[in-house]
Amino acid sequence: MSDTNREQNIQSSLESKFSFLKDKTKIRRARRMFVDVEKLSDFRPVFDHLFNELDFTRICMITGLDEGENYSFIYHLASFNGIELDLKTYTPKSSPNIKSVMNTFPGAELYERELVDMFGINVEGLPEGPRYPLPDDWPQGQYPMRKDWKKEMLDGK
Amino acid sequence: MATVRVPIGPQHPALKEPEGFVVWLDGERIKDFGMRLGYNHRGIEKAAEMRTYIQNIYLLERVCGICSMAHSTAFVQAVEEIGGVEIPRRAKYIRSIIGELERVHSHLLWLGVAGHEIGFDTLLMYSWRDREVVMDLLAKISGNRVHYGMNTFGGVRRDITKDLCEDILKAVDILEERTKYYIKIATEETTIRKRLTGVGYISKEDVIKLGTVGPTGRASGVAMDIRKDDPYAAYDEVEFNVITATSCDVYGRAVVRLLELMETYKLLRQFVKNMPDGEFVVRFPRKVQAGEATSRYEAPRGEDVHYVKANGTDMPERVRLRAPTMANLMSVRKMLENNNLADVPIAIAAIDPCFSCTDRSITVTGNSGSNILTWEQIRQQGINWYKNEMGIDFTELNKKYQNRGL
Amino acid sequence: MVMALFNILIFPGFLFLCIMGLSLEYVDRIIYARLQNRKGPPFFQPFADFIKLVAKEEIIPDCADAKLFRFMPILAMTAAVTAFFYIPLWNYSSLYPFAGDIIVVLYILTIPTITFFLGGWSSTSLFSMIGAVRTLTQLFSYEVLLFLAVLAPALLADTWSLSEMTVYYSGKPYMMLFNLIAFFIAIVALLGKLEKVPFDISEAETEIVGGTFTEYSGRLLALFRLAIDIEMVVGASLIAAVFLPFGLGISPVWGFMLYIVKVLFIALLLSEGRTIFARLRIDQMVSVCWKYFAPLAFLQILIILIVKGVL
Amino acid sequence: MIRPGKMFKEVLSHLFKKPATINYPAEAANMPDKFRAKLKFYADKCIGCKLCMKDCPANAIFIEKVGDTFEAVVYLDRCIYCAQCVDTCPKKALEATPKFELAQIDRKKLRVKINEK
Repeated sequence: MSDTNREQNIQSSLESKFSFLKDKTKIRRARRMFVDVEKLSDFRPVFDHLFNELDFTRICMITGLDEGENYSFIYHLASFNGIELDLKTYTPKSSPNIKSVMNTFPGAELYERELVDMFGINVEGLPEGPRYPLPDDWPQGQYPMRKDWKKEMLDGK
Repeated sequence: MATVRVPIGPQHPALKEPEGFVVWLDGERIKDFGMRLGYNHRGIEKAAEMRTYIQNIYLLERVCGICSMAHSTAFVQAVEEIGGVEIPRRAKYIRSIIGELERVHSHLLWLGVAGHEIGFDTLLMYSWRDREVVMDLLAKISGNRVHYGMNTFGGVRRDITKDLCEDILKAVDILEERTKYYIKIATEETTIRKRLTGVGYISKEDVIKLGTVGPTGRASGVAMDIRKDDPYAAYDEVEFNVITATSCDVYGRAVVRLLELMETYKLLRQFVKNMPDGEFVVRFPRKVQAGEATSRYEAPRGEDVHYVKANGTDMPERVRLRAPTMANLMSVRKMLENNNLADVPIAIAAIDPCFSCTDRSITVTGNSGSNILTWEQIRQQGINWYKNEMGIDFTELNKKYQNRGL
Repeated sequence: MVMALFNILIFPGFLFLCIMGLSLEYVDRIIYARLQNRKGPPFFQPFADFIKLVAKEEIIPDCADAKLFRFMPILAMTAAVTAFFYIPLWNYSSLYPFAGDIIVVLYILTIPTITFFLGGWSSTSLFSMIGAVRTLTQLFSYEVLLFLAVLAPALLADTWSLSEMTVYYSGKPYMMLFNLIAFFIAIVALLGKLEKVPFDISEAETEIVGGTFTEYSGRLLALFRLAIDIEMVVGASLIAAVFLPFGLGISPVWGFMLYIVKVLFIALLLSEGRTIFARLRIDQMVSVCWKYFAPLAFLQILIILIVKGVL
Repeated sequence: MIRPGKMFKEVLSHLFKKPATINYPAEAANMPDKFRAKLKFYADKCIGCKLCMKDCPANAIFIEKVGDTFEAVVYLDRCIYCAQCVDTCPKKALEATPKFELAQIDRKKLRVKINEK
């Protein structure tokens, strides 16, 4: 396809810079890209590269997913030329820790707070503040977007 | 005067939906601003995982009353992308027409609310009266005034016939004339200008840094419009301009919205004129093959993002959505710096907030089924909350009132 | 004695004022609604609202000064009613005229505003206190305007008595034309006094909930609202007496009708005023009043002085 | 030209115009023909496939077998009036009508049996 030139440039830029991204970058369709970063430690360099060099200067949202052994996160990045890139990374369920991206993009605060409340992810570097979106008297240790959560658990069953 | 903490919300006449804002005041000046969100948390993302795709259209349509077409279209687009189904061109045009009519009604609604927030109720009454024109039209086309229910997988549920096209053009003529009048009022009435100019300033750099979207971002000079950048439905086949302003304040946002209405009328005329004949819906399987897709939509308030992950069954594995207000809320703190208390309502209203859209997820009922609290239980809950959170004990006061039989 | 009591309590005193006030509220509301292309309330709406409020429980905040809190609505109403006795309505003379009653009327008309402040302040609620401070700030901007506006015709008539002033102007109604600027300023000041848009800053519901009256409920709120309605009648009557002094002293019935028409005309102006403006911010209001209206008022007085010198 | 009171003329002209609002419960409000409100059910067309029950987003409709024919029970308080059941029904046994004034004080009355011959 000829109309995916921009996407191909981004793909080649990513793959030449990061060797571990070979075959992990996909062009779904025009203006939709997908990048899979398997190791959490590799996430930050890729993110910074996308943010600073390739003009993906906005996080549309952060999706948390409960996928078997891992929690995975999709950072939906957007640039001002209309390309949307899903940057996926993983953290093991045994120690769900990620680092905040707020120092780069302050607008991500609410999305990260949502990960804390809904998935019980420990987000390092997130400033203290009111919780979002669950109520203040929500029982501790219950994270509703996890797949093993049932609403009966609210009654302590 | 010492710093005073003024709560604005969760229940406050300025807010149409519950959301807790707090401002710290020095006289009438705002020193600091805080917010507590989540009062409208309805568990939609979790609920979407437990429903079939067809049920989810209507669930996600109800994320927001005003942007109902935006949310359902974004969801349907994502699912269609996973399913690999190309919808007929006529369906694309119908979706675009409803989406633009929705923008007209949303922007006119905003104009009225903005008028009300600055104490100009006449503007509210007039713009809402004119909004009825488009509401009646939507009721006629779709069968409902707000939740249109037009979308289904593979197309739309109802056709727009020749007669309805005539009605649309007629309504557009009326509305265009009225919008011109409102543009004149908003830009030339001294009291409105006085209340709007310089209020809620946010620079272009901050807009980019905080990820502000929609008319709020465009009023600060960021020309970002999903309809142009990432065209969906039939937007790649029509001509229109992205309206921006450089004043970065509430006045700019008002002007951007009003001028956007003029672009919308232009778009509607093109859509009606170019609408192709043919099918308006194609068959779509009940079960969607595994896959994932992200879909973006330019709702009246800004960019609306949906992410859907399918696992091959008739229910989605994960639905994630972000309403424009959530992206815009982060900028409110910046906007209110060095403003007056009197500017809080209009500055918040200027992002066209829709808190219900913002919050979404989690169960309403705890104790397996409906949960009806007695008056006494509610009171007790309030007392406990104040004791734990604020350190104020109302137990004695409560006893006193109970003794008085209240 | 009986006649005096009748005058004070029933006609044209307290009872008449109550009915007149509520009716005028209806007129104001229906004009407001029609200007906004709405149907508006039925004629009994203000009465129904009043009765409903009287029937409701009154809640006094625990931290509030209960005595002051209860006393303020009554004081507000008393002050408004008292001022009415010194205003000539359809005769050349008011009920109890004396030299210098203009000053007394203007002074007494300030009292309701002070009671709003004290009532709001004593209720210790946050919104009330902000509203109370705003009320007082507002007072300093419109009160001077009202004084200056009434001063101009008084200077021209060379008297400090309202009754003597009406006699003077009835003799030479054309002299009124020199006071048009003052009439305009008086309407603006009255809008401020009645706390209506664009000067409803102290009870701006979208900013500070109910402003000064946030904590008031039941009977006390009903009295306050009645006091504002009466203040509207008194203010309109004052403006009618000072600026529209024609057709006085004809037969009582026709005089009364003419008086009502004058009051309705001023009510129409007030409604129109609050229809076409957005609410100003408190700093904007002070600056508008002092930068534009105060110089205008002084210009008016200058004109009067010149006219007096020439004549 | 920027000046205060820009709406003066427009507003004053409305003083003698007919109001845009209607006195609702006293005067009837009409909805267009294709409005989606209360459902109609044709029992003789129903084949009892219960697809409408499956697709209903709000669990508001139930098809019950009564003798030889079918009967639709609709919870008007749950129904979100999307009319998906009308679209789903393979035999066109359901139909949406523009009758929208369905409020009741007693919640039990909101469970209605619809059976039209």
